[in-house]
Amino acid sequence: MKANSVLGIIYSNAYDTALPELTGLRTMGSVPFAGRYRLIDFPLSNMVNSGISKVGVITKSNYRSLMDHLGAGKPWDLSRKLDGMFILPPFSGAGASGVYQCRIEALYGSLGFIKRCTDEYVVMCDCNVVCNMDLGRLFDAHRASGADITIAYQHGTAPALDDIMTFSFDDGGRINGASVFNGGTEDTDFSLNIFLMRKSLLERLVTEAAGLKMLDFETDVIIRNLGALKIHGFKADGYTRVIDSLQSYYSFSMELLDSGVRAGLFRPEGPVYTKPRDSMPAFYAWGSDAKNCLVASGCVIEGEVENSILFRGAHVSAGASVKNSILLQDTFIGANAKVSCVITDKRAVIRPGRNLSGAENYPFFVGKEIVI
Amino acid sequence: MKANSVLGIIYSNAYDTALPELTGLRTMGSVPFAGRYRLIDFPLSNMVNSGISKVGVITKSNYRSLMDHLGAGKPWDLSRKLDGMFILPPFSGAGASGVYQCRIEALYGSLGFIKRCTDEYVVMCDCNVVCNMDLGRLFDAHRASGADITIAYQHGTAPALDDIMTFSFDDGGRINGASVFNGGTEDTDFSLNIFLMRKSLLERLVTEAAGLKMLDFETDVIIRNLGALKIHGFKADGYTRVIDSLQSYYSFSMELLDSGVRAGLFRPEGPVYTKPRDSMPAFYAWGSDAKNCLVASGCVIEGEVENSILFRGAHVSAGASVKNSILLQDTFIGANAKVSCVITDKRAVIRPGRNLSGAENYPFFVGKEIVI
Amino acid sequence: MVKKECIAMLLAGGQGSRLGILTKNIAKPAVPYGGKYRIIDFPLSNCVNSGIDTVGVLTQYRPLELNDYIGNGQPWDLDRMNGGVHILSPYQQMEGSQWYKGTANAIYQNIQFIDRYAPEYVLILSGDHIYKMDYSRMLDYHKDKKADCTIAMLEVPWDEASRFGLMLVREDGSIAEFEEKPKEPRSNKASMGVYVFTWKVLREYLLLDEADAASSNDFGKDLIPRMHSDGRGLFAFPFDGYWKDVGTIESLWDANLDILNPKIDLDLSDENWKIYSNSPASPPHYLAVGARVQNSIIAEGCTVEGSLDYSVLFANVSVGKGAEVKYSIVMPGTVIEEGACVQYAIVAENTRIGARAVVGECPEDVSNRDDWGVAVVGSGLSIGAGSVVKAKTMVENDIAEGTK
Amino acid sequence: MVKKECIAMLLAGGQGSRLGILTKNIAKPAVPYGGKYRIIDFPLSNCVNSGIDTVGVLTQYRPLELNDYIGNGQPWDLDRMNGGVHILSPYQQMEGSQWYKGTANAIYQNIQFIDRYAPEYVLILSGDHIYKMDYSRMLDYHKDKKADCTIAMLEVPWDEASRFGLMLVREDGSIAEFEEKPKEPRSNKASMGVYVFTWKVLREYLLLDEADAASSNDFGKDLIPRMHSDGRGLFAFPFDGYWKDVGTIESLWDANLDILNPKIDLDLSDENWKIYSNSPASPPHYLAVGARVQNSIIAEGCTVEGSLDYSVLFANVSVGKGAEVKYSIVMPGTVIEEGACVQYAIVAENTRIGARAVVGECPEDVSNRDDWGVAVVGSGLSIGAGSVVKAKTMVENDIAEGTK
Repeated sequence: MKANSVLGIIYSNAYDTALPELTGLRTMGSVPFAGRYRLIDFPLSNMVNSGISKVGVITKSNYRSLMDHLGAGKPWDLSRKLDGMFILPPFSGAGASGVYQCRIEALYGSLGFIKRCTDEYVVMCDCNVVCNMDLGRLFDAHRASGADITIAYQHGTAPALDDIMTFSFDDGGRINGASVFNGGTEDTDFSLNIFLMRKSLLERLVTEAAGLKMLDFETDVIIRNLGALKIHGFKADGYTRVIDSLQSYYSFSMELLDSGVRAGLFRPEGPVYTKPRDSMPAFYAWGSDAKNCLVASGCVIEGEVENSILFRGAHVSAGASVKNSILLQDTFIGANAKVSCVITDKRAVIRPGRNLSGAENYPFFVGKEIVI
Repeated sequence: MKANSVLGIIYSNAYDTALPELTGLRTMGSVPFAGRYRLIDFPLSNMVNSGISKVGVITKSNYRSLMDHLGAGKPWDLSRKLDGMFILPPFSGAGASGVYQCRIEALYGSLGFIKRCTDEYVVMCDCNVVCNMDLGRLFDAHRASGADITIAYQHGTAPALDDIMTFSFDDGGRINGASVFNGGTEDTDFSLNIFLMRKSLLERLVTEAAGLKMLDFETDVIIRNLGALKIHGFKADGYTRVIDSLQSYYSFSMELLDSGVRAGLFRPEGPVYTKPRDSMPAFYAWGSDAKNCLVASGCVIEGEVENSILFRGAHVSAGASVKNSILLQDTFIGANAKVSCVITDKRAVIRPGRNLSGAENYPFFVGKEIVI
Repeated sequence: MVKKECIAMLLAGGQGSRLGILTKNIAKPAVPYGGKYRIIDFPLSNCVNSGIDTVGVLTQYRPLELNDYIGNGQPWDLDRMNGGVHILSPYQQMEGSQWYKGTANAIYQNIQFIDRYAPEYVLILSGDHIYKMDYSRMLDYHKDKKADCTIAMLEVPWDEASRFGLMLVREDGSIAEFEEKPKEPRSNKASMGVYVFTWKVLREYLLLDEADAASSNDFGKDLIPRMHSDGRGLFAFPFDGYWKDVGTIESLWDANLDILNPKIDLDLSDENWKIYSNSPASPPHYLAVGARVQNSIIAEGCTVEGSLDYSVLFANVSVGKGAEVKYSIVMPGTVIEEGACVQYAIVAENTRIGARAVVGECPEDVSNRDDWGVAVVGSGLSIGAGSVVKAKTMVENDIAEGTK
Repeated sequence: MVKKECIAMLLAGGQGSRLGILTKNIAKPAVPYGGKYRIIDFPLSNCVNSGIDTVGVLTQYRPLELNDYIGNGQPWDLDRMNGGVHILSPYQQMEGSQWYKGTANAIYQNIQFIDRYAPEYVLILSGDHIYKMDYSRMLDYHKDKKADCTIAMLEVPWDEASRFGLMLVREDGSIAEFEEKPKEPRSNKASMGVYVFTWKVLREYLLLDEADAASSNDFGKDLIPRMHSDGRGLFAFPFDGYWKDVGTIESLWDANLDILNPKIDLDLSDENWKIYSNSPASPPHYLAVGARVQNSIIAEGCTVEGSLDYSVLFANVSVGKGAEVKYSIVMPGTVIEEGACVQYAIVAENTRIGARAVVGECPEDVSNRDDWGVAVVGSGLSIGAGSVVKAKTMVENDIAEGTK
């Protein structure tokens, strides 16, 4: 992909409601994942690694933690004079400060920004899709097929989210049928909501849809236009996961204890950038016992840790035991406490001697800054 | 002032209503002034020149143009990893996206940000006050007097704005009387709304006031506390102007044609930083006739210009005449058009041969992108 | 370190001695041009506008001033975590050290810097020319031709051709022959000193060239001829815009006045190809009541009370009452006092031209035309009130009041 | 250019030859320390945390690697438009050029750089020490004392005092006498090589020192003694935190293991005095099912399947099944294969320790205690499977499989 040719758009609030526990105080984009990242780091790094130098982040609500995380965009080298990262807060019009209801309205509210950009193409991503995708390949496929729109899709069980499209294709790869998924467990080709098209086409589609008061991007823009526009699919073949619930968040996290899965998400040629915390490396005390775990910097481990993921600054005191759990940033596990199948949000404190236990298919969630 | 000791807070929407013509589509902070600046450049540069490295910009509405102007804060060297510039959009609480009604509410909405800062002091400025003030001197005076709060004031005719405080002092410089100004033309000592105090004090005052549902910072926080707190005044002795209407905007602009006045605003030791446009220097064609005018880069002058201020990219075609006028960015004056006592907003177009004339005490305003 | 497809290496070179007093304190690429620019703004802006975000600037002369001007690269959007602009001076190695011997040696000494980005292509530029060029088009051409080296080429007037390195070019764009400043030119296709190399090939030739004790380690004289004789794919990329070498006083003066000549194709106000620069934070300029300005450009921070014709004023220049500036270039911070006259001259930075002093002469006022030339006043000097500086003079020291 | 009250000049110095193979490819300040840092992170972070935002790094040895590590200064918040971090190598001037002769000469050659910021005070630092220090307190002390030069001072054990430059200090903090590594120390107050100078005074003495042909142009040996004999105000600023010179293999090893010693006062996790570093973008580290880790620190990107005792693993190190690492420092990207044993050793970056190889020895396994020492493996090397590296060895080349 040529510099300055593709504009990136990220929806930071995509499917917030699928993960109410973790998005109560933050956007989907700022949900922590994989020990040291926030979900937005993945689409943002994919874009930067593909040479995109201008990214608009559309926000709707709860975006203060997202702004804290993104700052001036330096960790992604997006603090620029020209181009760079632009946070697009919800201003629906002069003087007002409404909140976007849907994807079309969000794009319409950002149309001024989109129009001012001089890029030829636009690629849009959601934050609940975790992948390490070379968007350059998507771009090459788009140009090779001559499609008007290319949508990345995955084959498998569709996530349990509203408005997820499933596709059928003709022999040339063009989407000739699409419907909005309504549950079911059979394998399908489902949309990853990564859309690539000419910026001028997006502007036209959004203006039209907003003019007709259409609300649903999938049904009213994509599915309606399957005949009029040449819409192609691009099959994602690397690591790709779509978070649709706390359960899938938990199982996708636990999967990362497998080195093969990790290798798919953390490819040497596609580094994942995040805001640094400048904490010291993790410290394992005498008497600690840690195995099969993913541990970020700043952690202190004095007790036992097994089959778990520890985010930056987590502390496991002496005699404590952490199993099959995910401890978000700065979680404190007191001495001799036992936790199993638990997800603790940021700065949660489990008092000494406490015993918390969830189930692998129904983890126990401890909210942000909660002291138990 | 010591690095990291003072946090800056700027209200970008202060007194927007005083200048409805220019704030219809922008904040007071993004109103253009003096040929190449926006009003926020003045408090922002004052802060940076005094060694402040962390500035929160409180926004309420219409702040897209402000965000475009500020970008990642690079022109003010405020694009930092630690510290830097923080835009504080109106989020009044989790999930909601309300709009601030008053100064107390705005501060209360930003209290999370203010509390997280580790600075010892806080200084607050409004954008309708144009000055080139060494805040270090204000800080020194504050420490020398041992005051709890120091408020910068000016002696003269108070601006015609709501809630402007006027002060009386005891012999030690402590404010022993204050009232909210209610019109009148006699000289007084009136507040410039530049407040310096310990951050912890501000946090306490704002929390208390918000808890009591108080709305007015001046009356409910400052004037109420004149007894309980030691509040001192700091007399601004350099160039200081408070914009309170389109008329004062016009006359303060015109004043800048005087080299003595300009020297007060543009002091060598206090450079005013702004976003660069990277346009070429102004070009004067053969046959042009320009005198007593302030002209920014990117202007092209083919016609006659007198007693006027031309912002970046303004174009005066051959045969045109511009007198006693202010042409904001990219204004186009067609051939043989005559304008006198006119303020044109950004990208206004005056068609060839048009004749527009306002009065010096009542300038004619042409809105943004209006074609006449 | 993320791989880069193409990085640029800018040969900021030596002292530029033909510019005399103007490069006493600064490297040639830092010489002011066009009211707000420095020469190096052109290649740097061309890079950024062409999508090249990694530039090594090779210099061993006065890197501090260049460093000062370039800073962290922010004005050109080259303050990057990965890539950006870097000043590369010679440095001490375990096995000893040396200054850059020639253009090819300068690149050779920085192989390690280039390898860090593992580029496929390297663009070699010089810091001596004013031009606007989309290097990405040249890079596409290089790839299309599967070339090892592509040289930007400009057609020059036949009568000037013998001053240039010339190329005989075949129909497919490949280069058949080189001629270095020939007396009898067989071509008017001149090399602009802008090269795209496939890095793998250039790297190999840099090692060969360095190993050759007889080589002067120059691209034009040694390395490219060697590639040519080895039968490597050398192609010429045609360029037809404005291009000016500003290596002499006369050409620097010309190039500045070219901006004011509507017939010359150099548009500095093109929004789609901006030339970025590190400008001081100055307010708009002010024209006083008695000012008269014709066909001139004026940068920010100036105060003009006198008259200006066909001239270029840089930032923060002041022109006093009754002073006249004609066909002249006045660099930043200079003060021209009341009644002084500056004509057909270049006045460097922060100089004072005293009241009623006369700097330079009109060509028509000089009896023997060979005695005429642009007058130059060095930076930081003071020209005393009422003194006279003749045409073609290069002032290197203060001049006392009334000196004629 | 806005004036700065105080700027820092960091003498990144020469090659650090006592660190042998560890500084073959990198300048000493760039040597890795503490799992994620480089030595230079300490003075740089101290500067930023003390409110000093302008740092000149003086080096003539391998500036490229240091440049590469420091980049635009962003990790330390030193990517400033005005100020920030600058690498300063010697450069060519009109009247010729020279390498830095001594510490004072290095500053002398950069007077122009310092003058640009017109500072009142200049802080001189070296890049050889691990310590956390608030320079702003030292600066306040300097101002309070109205000193011309303030020297940071540390009390060292009397039996080690003769290794240091010592000071006899009066009650008011002023310095009465200097002793450079005396046999019979009369003081245990050692200079830390951290100086605050009033710039006006330092500038004057730099010129005097440079003019003196007999001077070795060193701060400690020449310039400060001259100031002292001229009766200038020299004061000692007491410091009592952790401070370690990491100029030798042994001290580098010690200083790393100090982090794991709870009795030693070096807290790298202090939120109020962070040590910043330029870390690679690596995921969290992974401990496999068979891992056993005791009293160790592990950086991001590592994979540990074996066992670790009292050791420091830098980023992206992998320790295979059954491998043991004890009392060792393993630098970034190194691979320790199955069953290998690394003990009492420093292994540099991107090295491969083959399966079942043994690097280093326990002191108790060495018959003659004088034969014991830390084993060192240079960067990028490969130690063949099953081979043995004895204590105190410094490996500079690949070792073939099975070498004993």
